[in-house]
Amino acid sequence: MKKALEIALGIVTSVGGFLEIGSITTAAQGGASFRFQLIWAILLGGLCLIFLVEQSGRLAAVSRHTITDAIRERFGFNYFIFLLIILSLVILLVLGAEIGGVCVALEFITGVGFQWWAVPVALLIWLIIWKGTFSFIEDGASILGLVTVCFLVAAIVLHPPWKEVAHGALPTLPASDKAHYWFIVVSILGASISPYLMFFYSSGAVEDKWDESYINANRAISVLGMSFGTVLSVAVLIVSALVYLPRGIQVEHYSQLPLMLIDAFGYWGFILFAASLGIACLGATLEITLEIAYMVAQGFGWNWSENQRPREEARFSLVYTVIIILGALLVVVGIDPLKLTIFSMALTAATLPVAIVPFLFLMNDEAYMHEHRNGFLSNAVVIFIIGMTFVLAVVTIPLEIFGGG
Amino acid sequence: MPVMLNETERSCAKNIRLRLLLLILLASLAACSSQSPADKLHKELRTVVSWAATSRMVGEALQNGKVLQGYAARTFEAAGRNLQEESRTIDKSADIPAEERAGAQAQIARLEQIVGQLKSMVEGKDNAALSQQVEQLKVEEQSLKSSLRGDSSQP
Amino acid sequence: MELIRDCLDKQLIDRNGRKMGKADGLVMLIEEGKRPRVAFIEVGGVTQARRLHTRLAKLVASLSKRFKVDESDPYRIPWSKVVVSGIDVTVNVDAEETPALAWEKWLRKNVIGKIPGA
Amino acid sequence: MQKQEVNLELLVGRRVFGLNGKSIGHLEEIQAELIKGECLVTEYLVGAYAVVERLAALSIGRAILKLFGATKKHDGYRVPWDKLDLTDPERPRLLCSVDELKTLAGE
Repeated sequence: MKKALEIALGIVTSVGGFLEIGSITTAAQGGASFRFQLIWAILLGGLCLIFLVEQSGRLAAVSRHTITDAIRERFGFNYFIFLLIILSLVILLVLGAEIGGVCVALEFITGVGFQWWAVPVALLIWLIIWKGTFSFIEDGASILGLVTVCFLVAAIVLHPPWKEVAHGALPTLPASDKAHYWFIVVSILGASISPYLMFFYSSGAVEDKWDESYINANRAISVLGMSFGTVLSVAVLIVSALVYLPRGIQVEHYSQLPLMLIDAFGYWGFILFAASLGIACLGATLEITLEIAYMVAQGFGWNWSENQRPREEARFSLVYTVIIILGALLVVVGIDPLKLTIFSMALTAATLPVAIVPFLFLMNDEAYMHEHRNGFLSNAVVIFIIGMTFVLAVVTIPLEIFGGG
Repeated sequence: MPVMLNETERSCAKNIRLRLLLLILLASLAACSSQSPADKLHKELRTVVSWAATSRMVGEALQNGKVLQGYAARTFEAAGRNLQEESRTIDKSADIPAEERAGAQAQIARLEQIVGQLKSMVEGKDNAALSQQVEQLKVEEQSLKSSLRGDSSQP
Repeated sequence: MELIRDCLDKQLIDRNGRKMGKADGLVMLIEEGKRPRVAFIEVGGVTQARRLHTRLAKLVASLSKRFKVDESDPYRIPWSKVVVSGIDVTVNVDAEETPALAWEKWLRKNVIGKIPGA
Repeated sequence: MQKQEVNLELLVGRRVFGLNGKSIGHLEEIQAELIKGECLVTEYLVGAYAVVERLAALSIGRAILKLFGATKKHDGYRVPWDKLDLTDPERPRLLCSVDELKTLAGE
């Protein structure tokens, strides 16, 4: 019975923790500019994420080591430092965008500028991590995150032409604005295949003390959890296509976002959007802050766990404290959260190979995986993803210039 | 054993192919983004329409109490700021014919004026004046959209 | 046993099961006419920095001297205390007593420990 | 009796030079055995093949390397411990000719 409960909890947390400012903004932009044409990009991103999350969980369950542990232990200190520097910088920008998301949600409700909220929000995040345990943070934030299901309800309430929606699941080329089209595809993929999600998932599996018996649970959680999450992203795109496109509104400023749910739920739509954005971004902020600290601690072999008191892991606690301060600084300085989001999603897409290539070796490593090594299908998918991420890495910068957000 | 190119020959062949691929990629991206003046004006006007439509949507939502006043005030402010920016960018792009630029800037100025009005009415309870401004905004928006559809091939 | 694959960079675990860093370096001793043997496992910032660049190593060494936190960086664990098992390396020491946790203890006392609710 | 210390993490990756001064590949792994509690080195593995060994990716690693045509003319060497001169750890040198060495591919 305990395992069934854990599976349910795992799925719930994946759904609740899926949407954040990156997936909401890129899906909203996709819908507002190209109606349903970009649904395929969200589905492709979701599919890749399912495979990578399942593998991260399997590695953690079988070897009791996280992805970052294995990367340091197998590829050596130099590659680990290279990965740490690149990923931490990119993920720190994403953290700034997420903290910006929480502050912007507070601005919608209170009318007080988002910059003023940066410090109180940072303090709140720090307090939750300082006092909370892993399960309290992971389960608490994600269960609250279920409010984001309102996007799915809104999409249904607005009666989209389902046939045309289904047609959007097939990749098609746009008539005009090609550069902008492909730039949004890149940012959607960057938003869905987010390294911090996979790494955090593997750290979570170790924190929850998974072992070989969790392999099927891991598969159920990653497949069902991520699929429902992807459905929510598609729902955001559908709502945006039905609300913004007919009015000719292009999503270019965060203040345009809360209008999304007004057609469906009126005043409560406005409040629901602010609540969804705030809670989803808060959950993401907690995950990202912990993940960067996990990466540092795991790479250097320190004692790390959110379930221990800060005293027992002083370096780990110091790292996440510094990270929250840096993330909050990005918002205090007044960088536009929407522009920071788009930029950080594109940058994530451009740096994916660094995080994905190790999967190919680690998942076939006998010492770590014993008999649970990747099958042919998983390996084929990882090789496809690596190929795709190299293409993404090459095209993202030029696309940013020509088709920028 | 097929004749093996030695290490250096094979790697420099690979380099040439790589550089060629990159060149083609950059050229194709550049091609599809070179904008003629008409396209550039069209793109700027689409942003202007986007902000006009945003302001109208917020105005209507404010009338029916569907948004909070603080949010509405801030959004009108952002709309005003961005409309000014658009006006400046159009002013700076010399390759657009002068009278088209002037026409566009005049339209933007009218929009800015209405949005300014709306911002000042957010606190006031004068719903009649509010809906009158929203109507005016709708008229301006329609004229902009029709001029956009008129002179452009794109949908 | 393959030293790089099975020992270098592996997770070090002390006798109480507590993590105490990764095997940052392996010191091999060469003596005339005898087979070379791995004498120590090195742990510490200087060893890590030296793997990146020698100048960086000097910088880290001078820094840790000025802070007088980690006097004996790098800390050398004699091979006799080491057991390589699976993907981890267990070390027959009590981590708290070793310099490997010098920075951890310094931070615990002077920084983190001072914050309420630590 | 002069004692010398060598840091293996710095030795790994260095080019190994044959008697004729030409590089025969990179030093990628050091094999050792435990005898009476001591960890005694048996041989050094040199060449691209050894990298695959270290990555322990076995089938996938070898397939990838072949895919990218990285199999150089030879697959890597086993250098017995007494056949490698490490007086200068930055430039390890062979003390015997290359063809005396067993290759890795034979496994």
